[in-house]
Amino acid sequence: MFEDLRDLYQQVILDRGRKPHHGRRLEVFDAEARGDNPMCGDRVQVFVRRDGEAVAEVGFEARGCAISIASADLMAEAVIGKTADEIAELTTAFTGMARTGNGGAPQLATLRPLAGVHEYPSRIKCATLPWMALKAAMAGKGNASSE
Amino acid sequence: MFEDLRDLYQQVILDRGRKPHHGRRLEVFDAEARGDNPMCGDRVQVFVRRDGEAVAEVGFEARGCAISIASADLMAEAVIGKTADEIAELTTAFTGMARTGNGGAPQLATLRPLAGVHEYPSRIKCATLPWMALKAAMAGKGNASSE
Amino acid sequence: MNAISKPAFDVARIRADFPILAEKIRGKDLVFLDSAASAQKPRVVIDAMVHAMEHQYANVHRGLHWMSERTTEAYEDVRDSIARLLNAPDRSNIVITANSTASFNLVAQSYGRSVLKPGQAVLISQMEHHANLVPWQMLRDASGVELRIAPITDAGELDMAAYEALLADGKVGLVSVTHMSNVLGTYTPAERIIQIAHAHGARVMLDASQSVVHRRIDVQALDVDFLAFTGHKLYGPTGIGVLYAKRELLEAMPPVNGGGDMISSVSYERSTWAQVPHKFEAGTPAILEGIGLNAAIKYVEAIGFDAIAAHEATLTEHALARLSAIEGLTIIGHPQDRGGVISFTLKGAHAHDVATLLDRQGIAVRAGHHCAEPLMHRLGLESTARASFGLYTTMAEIDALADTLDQVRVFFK
Amino acid sequence: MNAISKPAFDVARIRADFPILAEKIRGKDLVFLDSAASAQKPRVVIDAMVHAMEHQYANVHRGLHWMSERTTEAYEDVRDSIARLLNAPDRSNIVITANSTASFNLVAQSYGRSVLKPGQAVLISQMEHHANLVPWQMLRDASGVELRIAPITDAGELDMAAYEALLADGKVGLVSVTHMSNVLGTYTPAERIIQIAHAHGARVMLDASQSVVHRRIDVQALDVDFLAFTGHKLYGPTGIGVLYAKRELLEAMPPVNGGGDMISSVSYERSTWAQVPHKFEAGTPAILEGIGLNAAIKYVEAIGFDAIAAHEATLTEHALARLSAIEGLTIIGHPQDRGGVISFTLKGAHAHDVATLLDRQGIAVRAGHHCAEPLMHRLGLESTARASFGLYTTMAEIDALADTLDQVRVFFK
Ligand SMILES: Cc1ncc(COP(=O)(O)O)c(C=O)c1O
Ligand SMILES: Cc1ncc(COP(=O)(O)O)c(C=O)c1O
Repeated sequence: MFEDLRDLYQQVILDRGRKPHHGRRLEVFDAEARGDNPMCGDRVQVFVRRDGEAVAEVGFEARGCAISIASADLMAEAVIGKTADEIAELTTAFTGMARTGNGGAPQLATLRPLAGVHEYPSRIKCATLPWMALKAAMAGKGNASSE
Repeated sequence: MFEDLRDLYQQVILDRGRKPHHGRRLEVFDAEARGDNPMCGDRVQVFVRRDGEAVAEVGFEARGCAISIASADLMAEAVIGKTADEIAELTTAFTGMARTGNGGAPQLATLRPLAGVHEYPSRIKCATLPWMALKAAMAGKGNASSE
Repeated sequence: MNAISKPAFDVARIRADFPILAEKIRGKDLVFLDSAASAQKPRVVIDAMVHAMEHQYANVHRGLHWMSERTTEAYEDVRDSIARLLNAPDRSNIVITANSTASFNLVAQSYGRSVLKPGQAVLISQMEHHANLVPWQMLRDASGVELRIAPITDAGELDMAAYEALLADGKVGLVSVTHMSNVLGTYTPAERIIQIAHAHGARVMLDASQSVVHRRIDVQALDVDFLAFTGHKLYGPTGIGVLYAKRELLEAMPPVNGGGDMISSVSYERSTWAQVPHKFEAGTPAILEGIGLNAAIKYVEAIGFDAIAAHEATLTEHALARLSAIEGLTIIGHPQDRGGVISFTLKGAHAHDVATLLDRQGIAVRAGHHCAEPLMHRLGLESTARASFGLYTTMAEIDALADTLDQVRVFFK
Repeated sequence: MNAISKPAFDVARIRADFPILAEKIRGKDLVFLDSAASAQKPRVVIDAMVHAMEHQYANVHRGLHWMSERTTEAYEDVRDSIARLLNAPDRSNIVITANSTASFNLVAQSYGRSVLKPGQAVLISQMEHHANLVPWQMLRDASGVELRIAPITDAGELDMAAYEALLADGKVGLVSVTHMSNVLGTYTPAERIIQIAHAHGARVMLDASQSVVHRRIDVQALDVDFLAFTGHKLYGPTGIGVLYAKRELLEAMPPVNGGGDMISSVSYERSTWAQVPHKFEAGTPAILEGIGLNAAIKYVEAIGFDAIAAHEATLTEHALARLSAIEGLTIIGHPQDRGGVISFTLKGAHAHDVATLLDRQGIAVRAGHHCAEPLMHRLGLESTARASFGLYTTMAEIDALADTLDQVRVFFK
């Protein structure tokens, strides 16, 4: 019945939405921030541990839909080893992909399963919310809102 | 050009609107009240001198259109010699005529030129404003509003 | 259920009155189960607004010309219709606002800041929409009026014993509660709520945003002090809401907004206010919206609340039966007296994902906290999916919802 | 007047866009000269609202389904259009309100009660509409902010020397003045007003209710702090207004109304607000009205403000010439920079009587104090008749007005 939704709900999204690999508070972290989507109540808290210039580990606690949890989980993997500047660039690329569906850039490879959200205007924020929280954490701010 | 307006602007209304016979503050009076039409800024102040139970004289100061001034002037004449109860009754009859055009009652004879206002919803209040002020004066209230 | 004893209600004929119901969503028939958020508009409402814009329009109240006089009559007629709908004593009991939210803010800012005193309390319930919560919270924070919360039971009903206990100390000046929950579908026992409040010296405001759509409300029989509803849920346009209040309360309340149309006279030193209800209506009113809402009220009255309530009861009964048969689906709240608003969760699937999957089949439901975050908290939930019914909802649409939900369950298993 | 140097403006084609202009009043052609009170609606506005109600409608902002997503896009697009119309830096500078009056009350109640302090002053002018007077008066009476009045000259212009003198003591925190008088037609020198105010540390709010209809406004070039206008005068629907404000001001201002849509999170203890501009927009917004206003703005932009201003100038020039030739007719105010709003009195005839006689010939003008009682007082008048022009006004209509007024004069002689 939902064959045309497989674009949005690819298997990796269903899997990660159900059982995220990084869905936990880090025991030791250097930065953290919360992201809220006031319109639907989704919330994600992101924890970042650094190793010198680079990010060593990311964990998160979230309440939300499959899209937002899978997005947080794939993000946690994608940013490991990256510097703040590299992460800022990736965030821009990801946000662009979520809005337009255009996920051609090589660095988006593992995040590409989320490109399908661009067809669902109200779901784009689900995918970008963890990235907003990560951005806030990297900038030393406590909170981000998806509005 | 305005032949069809002669119903509303009968000669007596034009005359009285221009040169009212009773348009003055009484030197001695027992009661007075002000009537305001907040929507257009018309205002009439009515002064009443009594002689026992009956009204001996009515005067008024007004700013307003031909209809409201003529109405005040005809009212001042119509109520002389009448008791409070008779005036209350006449007020009801007049208001009814202004709303419906039905001016059959004999006591309305001299007021009948104002029956034409019923076709002009926004002008009905011009005709009834002095009567509202008189009612307030008779009741010992200082103010009336045409709303 | 005895079909014979119910008033005739021809849903096919009613659907034909709503042009939008013929729409397709991505090739699928629209199944609109989001009427509690905002209802669709019947042809007569559209026509009334178009007629005004095409044939009879000008600003109201101050014009001496034909267009203005006629538009004033057409607009002001909605006040009579609202008074009739609610059985209000008089048209002057009806204040036109922008929506329900504006009606609550008006009472909180006018009555709340002048008649209520620090030390007094406002009592709301645990199942209020933010519109009947945040204004009182802002009042509390600005003026020291206490805010009390009456709990609900696990079934999703107002806990009447706790409610009465919260009134016991006589400090509550105003009770403001919903007449029908937009999340649980619960109808609250307005008559008893009001009797108990009055016995304790408190005034009562009812949030009729949901209830006015489904049931006849008689403000005089209820003896309610304030009541709010919103045009767009009653099949009318957006941009217009209603506040009913007893005359003596309106008289005692200061205006909140200043400007044209609400004054009697203006000078720099001192202005005086127009009579009730106009002193609460500053500026050019929602003229076209009043004309549209008037048509909506007349439309609903012509169908009749007996027929509407019976239709709603039939739909709700069927929906509860079908939905509760779905594996992993939990219906939220089991109130005795309930209407056509049903919240649910589905195991293994977040409400947003449920809504997106349903939407792919053309089925519109709402998902989220439904502007009632503290209620969600009380229920131990973050969000629910919600299906809600209107005049035009059919049994077949409820079947489509249930059948599709069963597939959603499989998808996320 | 040089027709060749002016942008093409085909009034006949424009009139065809406004269905109501084909109406007859008691058998006579409608001559609608009351656009300053409220303008008529072009076909595109009617169609946009009908299209929404017939094909694409649901509540906005919170819906995850197709109808809600599409309606949200259609509604929110008006914010971009308004930002473009005013050359605002960003869509978040645009707060949607119910009308101009609501925009003034919002600033008075939020900025006025929090940023302005007792001892500071608000400065308005002698030619303000009640909408830009009563809210400040209520603020003065509630919170001890002083209210100052800048005088006008006999010509009906702001007295700039007196204006500057009133700012001299540095106590004025906010200047709030009209950009175009709804009585005299005067355009005020907004740029200088703002420069002078800023030099004295005061913020400036402009009442653009009248001006936005006729001239291009550039809020960034003006460096204005707040600006208000109302949808129904700009050929849009009733029930919607606009407040433009600088971002840092909106950030600093507390919300006035609480409820849904304006929150970030809600708990009984404490709620947090949505980001600017949403924190000022409580409850279901004027969805259909936003869609209608968007169509109106696009319509006006397509015609272009150069063409509109030229048309208005031509009409005004002709009207001033024709009316001033009528015996006993006095035009009120002779400002240098003026637009298509002309107030006048006729010797021996009260303005109401003039309006009624004109109405009999199908000519709609306004009569009264035009929601500007203190201005009437300054002018030594009780009321005036007022003719005002829109996009669709023709030279022939102005001739009809002048010819009929000459007959009115005879009637009352
Ligand atoms: C100059 C001016 N300001 C404010 C207003 C108020 O507009 P509204 O009644 O739509 O709030 C008007 C029109 O009535 C006006 O002409
Ligand atoms: C119970 C209840 N109260 C209040 C409201 C607020 O209505 P509005 O947004 O039209 O002000 C709603 C709907 O949103 C509601 O369901």
